[in-house]
Amino acid sequence: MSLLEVTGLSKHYAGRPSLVQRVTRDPGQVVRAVNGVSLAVERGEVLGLIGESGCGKSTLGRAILRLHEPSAGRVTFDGTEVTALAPPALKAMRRRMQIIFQDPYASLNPRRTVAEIVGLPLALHGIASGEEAREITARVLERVGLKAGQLDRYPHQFSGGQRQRIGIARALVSNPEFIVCDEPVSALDVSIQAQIIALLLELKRDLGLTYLFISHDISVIGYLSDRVAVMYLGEIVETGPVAAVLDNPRHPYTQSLLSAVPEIGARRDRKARVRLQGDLPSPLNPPKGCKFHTRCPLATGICRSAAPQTRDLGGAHSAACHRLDEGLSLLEGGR
Amino acid sequence: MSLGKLLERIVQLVPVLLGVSLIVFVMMALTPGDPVQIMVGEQSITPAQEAELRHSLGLDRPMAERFFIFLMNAAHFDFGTSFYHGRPVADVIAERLPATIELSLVALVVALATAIPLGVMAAIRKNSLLDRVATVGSLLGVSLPGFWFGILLIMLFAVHMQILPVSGRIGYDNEVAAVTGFLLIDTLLAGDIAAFGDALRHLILPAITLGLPMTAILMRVTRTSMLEVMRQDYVTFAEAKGLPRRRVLYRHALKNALIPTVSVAAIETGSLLGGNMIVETVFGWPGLGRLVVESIFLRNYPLIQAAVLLYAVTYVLLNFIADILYTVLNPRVKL
Amino acid sequence: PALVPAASSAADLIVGFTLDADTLDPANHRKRETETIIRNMYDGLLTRDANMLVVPEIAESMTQVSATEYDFKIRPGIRFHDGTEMTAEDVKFTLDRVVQDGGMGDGVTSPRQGLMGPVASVEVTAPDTVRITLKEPWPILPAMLPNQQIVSKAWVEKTGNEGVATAENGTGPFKLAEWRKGDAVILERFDDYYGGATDIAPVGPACVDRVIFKIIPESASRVAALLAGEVHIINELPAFSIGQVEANEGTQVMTVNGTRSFFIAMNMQGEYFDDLKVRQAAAMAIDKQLIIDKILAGNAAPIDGILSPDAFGASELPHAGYDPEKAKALLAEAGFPDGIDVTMDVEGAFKDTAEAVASMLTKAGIRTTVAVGEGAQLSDKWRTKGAPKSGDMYFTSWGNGSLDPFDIFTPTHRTNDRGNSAGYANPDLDAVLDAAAVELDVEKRRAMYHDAEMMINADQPYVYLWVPQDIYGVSKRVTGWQPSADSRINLHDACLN
Amino acid sequence: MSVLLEVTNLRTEFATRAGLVRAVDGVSLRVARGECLGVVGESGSGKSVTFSSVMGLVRSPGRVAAGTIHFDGRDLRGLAPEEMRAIRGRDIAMTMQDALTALNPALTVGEQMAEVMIAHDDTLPSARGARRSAIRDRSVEMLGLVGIPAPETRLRQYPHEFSGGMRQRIMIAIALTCRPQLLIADEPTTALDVTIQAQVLELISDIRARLGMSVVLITHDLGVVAEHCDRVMVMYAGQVVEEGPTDQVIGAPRHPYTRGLLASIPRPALRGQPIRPIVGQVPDLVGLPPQCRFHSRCPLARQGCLVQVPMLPAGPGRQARCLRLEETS
Amino acid sequence: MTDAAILSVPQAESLFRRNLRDFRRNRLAMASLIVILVFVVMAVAAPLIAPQDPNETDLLRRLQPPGWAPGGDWAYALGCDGLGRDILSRIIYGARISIFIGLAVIFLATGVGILAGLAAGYFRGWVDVVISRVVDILLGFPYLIFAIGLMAMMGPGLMNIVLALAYKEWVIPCRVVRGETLAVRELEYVEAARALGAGPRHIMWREILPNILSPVIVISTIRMANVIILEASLSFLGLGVQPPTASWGSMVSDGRAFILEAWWVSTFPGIAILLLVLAINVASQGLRDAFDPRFSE
Ligand SMILES: Nc1ncnc2c1ncn2[C@@H]1O[C@H](COP(=O)(O)OP(=O)(O)OP(=O)(O)O)[C@@H](O)[C@H]1O
Ligand SMILES: Nc1ncnc2c1ncn2[C@@H]1O[C@H](COP(=O)(O)OP(=O)(O)OP(=O)(O)O)[C@@H](O)[C@H]1O
Ligand SMILES: [Mg+2]
Ligand SMILES: [Mg+2]
Repeated sequence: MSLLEVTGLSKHYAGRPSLVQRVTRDPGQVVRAVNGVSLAVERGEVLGLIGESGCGKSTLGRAILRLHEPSAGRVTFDGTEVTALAPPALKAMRRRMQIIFQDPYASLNPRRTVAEIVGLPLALHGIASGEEAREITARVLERVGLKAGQLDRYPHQFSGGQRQRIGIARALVSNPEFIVCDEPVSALDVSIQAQIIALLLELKRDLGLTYLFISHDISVIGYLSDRVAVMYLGEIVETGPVAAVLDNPRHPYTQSLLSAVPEIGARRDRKARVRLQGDLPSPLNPPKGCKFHTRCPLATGICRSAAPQTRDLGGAHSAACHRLDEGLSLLEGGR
Repeated sequence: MSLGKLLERIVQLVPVLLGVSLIVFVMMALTPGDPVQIMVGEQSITPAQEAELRHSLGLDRPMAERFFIFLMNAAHFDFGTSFYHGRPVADVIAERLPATIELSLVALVVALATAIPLGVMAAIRKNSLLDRVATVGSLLGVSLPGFWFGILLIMLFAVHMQILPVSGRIGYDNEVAAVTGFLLIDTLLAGDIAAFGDALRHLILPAITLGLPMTAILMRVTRTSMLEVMRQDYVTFAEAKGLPRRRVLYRHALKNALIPTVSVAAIETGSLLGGNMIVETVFGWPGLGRLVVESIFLRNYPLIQAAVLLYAVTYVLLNFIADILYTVLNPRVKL
Repeated sequence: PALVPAASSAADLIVGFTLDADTLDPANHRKRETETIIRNMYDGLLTRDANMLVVPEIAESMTQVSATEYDFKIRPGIRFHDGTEMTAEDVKFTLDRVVQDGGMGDGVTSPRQGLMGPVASVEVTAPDTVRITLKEPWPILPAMLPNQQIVSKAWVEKTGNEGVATAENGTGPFKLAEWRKGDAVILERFDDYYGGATDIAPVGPACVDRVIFKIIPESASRVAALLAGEVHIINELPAFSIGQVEANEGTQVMTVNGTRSFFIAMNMQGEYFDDLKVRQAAAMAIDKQLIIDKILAGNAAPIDGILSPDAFGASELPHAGYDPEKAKALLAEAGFPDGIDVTMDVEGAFKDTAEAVASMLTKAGIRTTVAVGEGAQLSDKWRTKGAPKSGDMYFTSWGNGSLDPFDIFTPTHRTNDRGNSAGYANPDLDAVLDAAAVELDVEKRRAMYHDAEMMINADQPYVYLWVPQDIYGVSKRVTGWQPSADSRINLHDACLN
Repeated sequence: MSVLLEVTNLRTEFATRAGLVRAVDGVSLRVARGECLGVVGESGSGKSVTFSSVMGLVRSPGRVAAGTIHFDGRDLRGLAPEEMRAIRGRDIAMTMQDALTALNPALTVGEQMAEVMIAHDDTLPSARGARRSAIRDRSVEMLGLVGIPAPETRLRQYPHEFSGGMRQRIMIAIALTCRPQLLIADEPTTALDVTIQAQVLELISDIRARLGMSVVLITHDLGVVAEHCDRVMVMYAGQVVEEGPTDQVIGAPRHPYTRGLLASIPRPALRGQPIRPIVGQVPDLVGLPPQCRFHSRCPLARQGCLVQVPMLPAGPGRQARCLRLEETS
Repeated sequence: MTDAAILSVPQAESLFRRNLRDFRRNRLAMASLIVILVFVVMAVAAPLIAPQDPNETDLLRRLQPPGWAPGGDWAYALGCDGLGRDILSRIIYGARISIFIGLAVIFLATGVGILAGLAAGYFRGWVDVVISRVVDILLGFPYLIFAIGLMAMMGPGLMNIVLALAYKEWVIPCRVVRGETLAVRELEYVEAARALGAGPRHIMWREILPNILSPVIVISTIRMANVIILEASLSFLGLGVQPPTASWGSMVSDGRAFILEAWWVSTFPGIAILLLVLAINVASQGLRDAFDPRFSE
C-alpha cells in the first residue's frame, strides 16, 4: 500500500457569495484550482510535480495536508484517512506530514526569531522546551547550512536563500515522514540549491522520508525524483517514472515544458524549442474539452469538445491526450 | 459594488437598529428620572393634573408596550412627538441635522487636509523637527479639550482681532432659502457669494476646534502606515522608474498608506457626530448634539430614541462609504 | 479694540441668550427661557414691571368680584400681528386651552395647566369682559397671570398646534421674522402695537427695528460675544466675569435680585439630621457671607428662611451666624463629639459652591463628601413626595418667579410635598401654609407667612443659604432696558444708540 | 565596443545592529553597449545591492561608501537627486526581483506604465487629448511587445488581476517603455515556470537585439546565463570573484567557487550520483578580515590564501580573484 | 552532518538585553521614560512632594494667578482654582487617579479590543458577524446615555470609572485589530504555523498579534489622553472621581467656567495630560521600534 494515496481530490475556491447569490443559490465565481486529481506516493519515494505557475501545484500540496480543506476527494496517509480526521488527530498527524513553502519571504513571521520559528513544532507538539529545544533547533539549523549563532536573528536579516533554509529547518524539526516540498529550492542559488537537494536526499535516505516535490525546475525534478507528475490547469496530464517522462514525454505540454529548459552548453539558437502561445487560461473560466487545447500546437476539433481520458502507456507511464500517437514526435516535427 | 452586497448591508442594519433601540429602552427603563417630574420642575401641579400630563405624553403605558409602539411607528418613520417641542421629533431633528452634518463634514475635511500632509511629511522626515513638532502638536490636540481651544480661538480671532464671528451659522442680514439645509450649498444655490463667505467665516473656528482631535489621531495613523508602505518594493520600483518624488510619495506610497487612515476616519467621524456637543455649545452652533444632550437630561424619550437610531444609521452609512473608499484605494478588496 | 457689531445693522438689538425656545406656543412649554422669548411677541392679560409689580397689560383693569371670581376688562383696539382684532373670545380661548384637560385638542393637556392652579372656568361675560372663576380662593392668581399669553382663536384653530409651535400671531411689541432653530430667534418691530402696559412708560411701538435672541449656551462664549460687540445684552453672566465686563469700556454689568433660593436639605429621617442640634451645627458651620463675597462676587442676599428678601411675606429672621466652634459644641451635645461623616448630593453645575460649603462643614466636624449627580436622578432621589429618602444632605435650590411664598414655601416645607427634600413634617406649619394659601387678606397672609418663617427658622430642616442676583452684561449702547427679577427680558422699551 | 557602465571599487555598507555589513566590497565592472552581462552568485552575495547602488536606490541604513559609477561618461555618484531621477527609468531601467510586490497594488497597470512616459518623455504631444492617446498607444504597444493579449482592456486592470508571469512581463514592459540604454533585470525569472521563463528571457534578448540595449541579467541560473549572456560575472560575499566571456567561464571556470558552482548543478543525467555541493556557507559579512573570502570553503585553500586577493588576469578578457589560478587552468 | 561538539548555542536572554540596549540608545525614548517615571514617582510620593494640601480650600485665594503673574504667590506656583486650592498640589495628587485611570482603561480596553478583534478577524463567520454588529451598536450609540445608565446601575468608584470608560474604548482597537487580522491571516507564515499543528490560540497570539500591534499601540496611546479627559465628564454625572479628590480631567473641566478670567485653572492640568501622553507615546514608539526587528538601525 502506498504511503500517500490521493483520490479524486478537488479544491475549488469560491468567492463569498452575496446575499442575493445565497438566496438564488448562485455559487458565484469559482476557481477550480485542483480538479479531480488522483495520485499515489510510495514510502521512501520522491514524486516530482511540475507544471506552470498557477496550475494548482501548491493548492494540491496544501489540500493534501488539509491546510486548505479539500472540496472533494480523499487523502489517505499510511492507512489513515486524513480527510476524515478530527482536529486533535489532525494536529498529531501534522508531526508526520510537513510542508516547505515556496515563498521564503512571506512564510517567515517577521516578528519572530529564527529560534522561535524553527523551534515552534517542538513547543507545539511538546517535543522539547527551553535549552533542550534551543539545542535541537541549533542542530537543525546547522544541518540546513545555517549557524547556531544566528538563532536569535530575525528573518529580514537573512538573504532569500538563507530564509528558505530556515523554512526547511522548520519542516524538519519535528521529524516528519512525509514532506510536501513546495518549490523549496527555486529561490536558492545553485550552490545552496545543491546543498539543499543533497540534504533532502540525505534526509530521505537517513530518515526514510517521502517527498512530494513541487518544482518548475525540470533539472531538479529530473535529478531527485523517482516519479514525475505533470500538472496543467488543475489536472494531472502525464505521470510516470522519471526516465520515461523526461526522455520520452508523450503529452504535448510535457514536451513543450522540457524544450524550454535552459541548458548549459546548449546555445539558444542550437536548441529545438516548442513555443507555446499565450498564458495559462484562467482557472475561473477554464476551456472546455482538453484544457490544453488553447495553447496546444496539435489541437483539433475533438480536443475542443471532449476531455481526454488518462491512458496507460505501459511501464507505469500514463498521459491524458487525444492525440498521444500523433504528438509523439512534436519535438522533431517542430524543427 | 453589486446590488446584492448593498442589499446585504441594508439587511445587516436591521439587527443593529433593533439592538440599539432595545438598549435605549432598557437603559431608559433602568435609569431613574421621571420625564413628567422634570418637565413640571418646581411649579405647582396637582396629582390629577400630573396624571393628565403623563397620559398626554403617553407615559402611562407599560414599557414593553411603548417599545412595541415605538418600533411599529418607527417602521413608518414616525418617531412620535417631542415632549418639549410640541412637534414631531422627526421635524425637530431634521432642523438641526444639516448644521451638524455640515460642521462635521467640514471638520472632517479640515482634519484630513491637515492630517494627511502632516503625517506624510512626518513620515518622510522621521525624527526631524517637523516630525516632533507635529507629534507634540497632535497630542496637544487630544490632551486639551475642545472648549479650551474653542475659547482660545474665539478670544484670538473674534474678540481681539475681530475677523471671525464668535458664534452662530450665518449673519442675520443674510437670508438664505433653505433647500438642502447646508448653508454652504444653499448660499451658492442662491448665488449669494457674500452670504457664502459669511457662512464660511462662521464655520472656520468650530470646524477647526472639532477637527483637532481627529487631526491628531489621523496624523499619527497616516505617519505610521506611511512608514510601513515606504519600505515596500513597489515604492522602490517607483523610485527606480525615476518618477518625481512627489508622485512616488503621494500616488504610490500615500494611496496605499491611506487605507488604515480611512478606516480610522470612519470610526472617528462617528464620534464627530455624537461628540460635538462641546463645540456646538461653545460656538452656539445649532446642531443636533446639543439637542440630544439636552434631551437626555430632560428624559425627552421620543427624541432620544429617534436620535439614537439616526446615529446608528449614520454610523453604518459612514462605514459603508469607508468600504467603498477602501475598494478605490485597494482594488484587491471587493465589496 | 473698537467695538463694531459684526454683520448686523445698527438698529438690531442682539441678546446673547442661554437657551433657544423649545416652541413658540405659549401654552405648550415649561421653560423660563422659552417664555422670555415668547413674551416679546405675545402679551398677557397682566404683566410685571421691572420691580415685579403686577400691572394690567391686555386687560384694562382687573376686579375681584368674589373670593373665587375675577373680572378682566379687555382693552379695545388691540390687534394681532396678522391684523385681526383681539377679542374677549380670544382671551377665553387662550385660557381654556391651558386650563382644561385635553384643552389643546387631540387629547393633549397643556403642561402649563398646573400654573393656573384651581381655575374652574373662564367665561366671556360681556363683549369686553372675561371672568375667571376659581374652585377655591387662590390669592396668587394675579401674580400667575403674567405667565399666560393671549393667542388668536381663529389663527390657532387654523394653523393647529404644530403651526403654533413654529409661528406666532401675538399682540406683543415684536413679531417673528425668522426662527433659526437652535441658532437665533429674529424678531422685528410690530408697528401697529397698541403700546403695552400703560403703567410702564414709555407706551408705544418698540424702539428698535429688530431684536435677535442669539443662542450662545457657553458662558465664556457669551461673554466673548459681548466683549466683541456681537451682542448687546447677555443673560447669566457668571459672577467671576463681572470684573472683565466692567473693565471693558463699552460694556457694563446690571444686576437684579433673583427669585431662586439656595439651601441644603438635611435628611430629617436620617441618622444624624433628625437631631435639631446637628442641623443647627450645620447652619453655623457655613460662612455664607464669605461664599457670597468670593464665589458669587457679592451678588447674593443671604437668607435665614426659605423666602427671598424681596418675596411677599419675607421678614427679618434671627440668623444662626457663622460659628464653627459653637457648631462643634452642638455636635458634641448631640452625642457626636468626634464629628460625623456625611455625604452631600449636588448637581454638577453647583459642584464648586457645594465643595466650598463641604469644606466649611468638614472644618466644623461635619465631615462632608460631595457627591455629584445628574439632575434627574437626584430629584428622583430627593423629591420623593413623602417616600423614604436615602442620603444625608442635598445642596439644591427652588425658584420662585412670582415671588409669592405659595410657590416655594408649600412645596418645600409642607409635609410630604413635592420639594420637601428634608422630609420635614410639622403639622402646625402645614396648617399655617394651607390657611395662607387661601387667605385673601393681604396683611393676614403676610403675618401667616411670617409665622411660618419663624417656625422653619427654629426647626432648621434646611440650611438656608442665599438668593443670588441675576447678572446681565449689557452694552453701554443699550438704553431703556432694565433686568427684571423674573428673569424675563422685556425689550419693548430698549433702545440702541 | 564602447563602455556604457563602468563601476570601480564600489563599496556599499549597511549599518545594522550586529555591525557594519559590507554588502558590496570593492566591486568593479563594465558593461559595453549592446552587451548582456550575466551576474551570478550566491544568495546575499551582493548582486542586488550592487545594482541598487548603481541606480542610486540604496536606502537607509545602507549607503554607498566608496567607488565610482560612470554611466555613459557621467559620474552618477556626483549627480544631484533630481538629475539621478532623470536618468533612472529613462537611461537605466531596472526590474525588481519580486514581481509580485514590485507593482503597486492600488494603481492600474496603465497608470503605472503611463507615469514613466510622463516623467521622462519630452516628445509627448502637449495637447491633452493627443498626449493621452499617445501614451495609450505606446502602453498598448509595450504590452503587446511583451506578449500580453488584449492590451487595451488589460491597461485598466490592477496587478492582482494578472498572473505572476504576466506581472513580470509587465514590469519589463514598464522598464522598457523609455527605451533605456541599460536594463538591469534582477532575477526576472525567479519563481516563474519554465515555459514563461523562456518567453521572458527570449523577450529580453529580442528587445536587446532590436534596440541595441545593454542588459545586466542577475540570476542564479547558470543555464540562463549560458543561453543569454555574452559575458558573466560571478560574485561571492560582496566581491566579484571571476569575470569573462560566458563560454569560457562556464566551459573552463578558473575560480574554485565558479567550479564548485558548476559542479553542483543538478542534472537529470546525474541521477543517482551524489551531487557535489560546495561545502560550508557564505561568511558573515560583518567585520570580515581583508582576505580571500572563499578560503573557508575552498578545496584549494592554503595558509597563503589568508591575504587580500586582487582580481588577477585569467586568460584573454578574463579575470579571477584567486591566488591558485595556475592550479585551475 | 555537523559535528555536535562544535555547536555553540548562544544564550537566549541576550535578545531581550539587546533590545533593551537599543531602547536605551534611543535618547528621546529614554527621556520620555524618565518623564513617565517622574510622573509615577510624583503620584506615589504625592504627600511628600506636594507643597500644599490639595483639598485645602481657601476662598481668599480663589483664582489666584500663578506665582510669576501679578497677584501670584510662589507658594502656590501654578495658581489656585475656584476654591483657592493649590493647582500644583492638585496636579501632583491628581496624577494618582489620572495615571491609574488612563493606564487601566487603555490596558483593559486594548486587551478586550485585541481579543475581540482577533477573534472576529481570525474566525470570521458568525463570530465576526456578532462582534462586528456589537461594535456597530456601541459605536453608533451616544455614550452619554450609557454613562447615565451606568451611573444609575453602578454608582461612583474608581473601578466603575475604569469599566465605564473601557466599555467605550475597546471598540476602537477591536476594529483596528480586526481589519489587520483579516489581512495578516492570509499570509504564508500563518499557514506555515497551521501546517506545523499550531492551534488558533497560538496563531492569533504569536503569529498574528505581534505583526498588527503597532497601529494599535499608536491609537491606544493617543486615546489615553481622551480617556483622562473623559473621566471628568463622567464625574459630572456622578460616575467619576468624586470631589474633592483631584483628577486631571476634572481639573481641566472645572476650569472651563473660568477660562476667560483664569486660564491657568484648566491649562496646567491639560499640560500635565499632554506631557504624560506625549511621554507614553514616544516611549511606546521607541519600545516598538526597539522590539520591531525590521526597524533595526
Ligand atoms: N485562497 C485562494 N482563493 C482563491 N483562489 C486561489 C487561492 N489560492 C490559490 N488560488 C488560485 O488557484 C489556482 C492555483 O494556485 P496555486 O497557488 O496552487 O498554483 P501553483 O501551481 O502553486 O502556482 P505557482 O507556481 O505560481 O506557485 C490559481 O489560479 C490561484 O489564483
Ligand atoms: N536593508 C539591509 N539591511 C542590512 N543588510 C542588508 C540589507 N539589504 C541587504 N543587506 C545585506 O547585503 C547583502 C547583499 O544582499 P543582496 O540583496 O544584494 O544579495 P543578492 O546577491 O541579491 O542575493 P539574492 O540572490 O538572495 O537576491 C546580504 O548579505 C544582506 O544581508
Ligand atoms: Mg505554488
Ligand atoms: Mg537579490
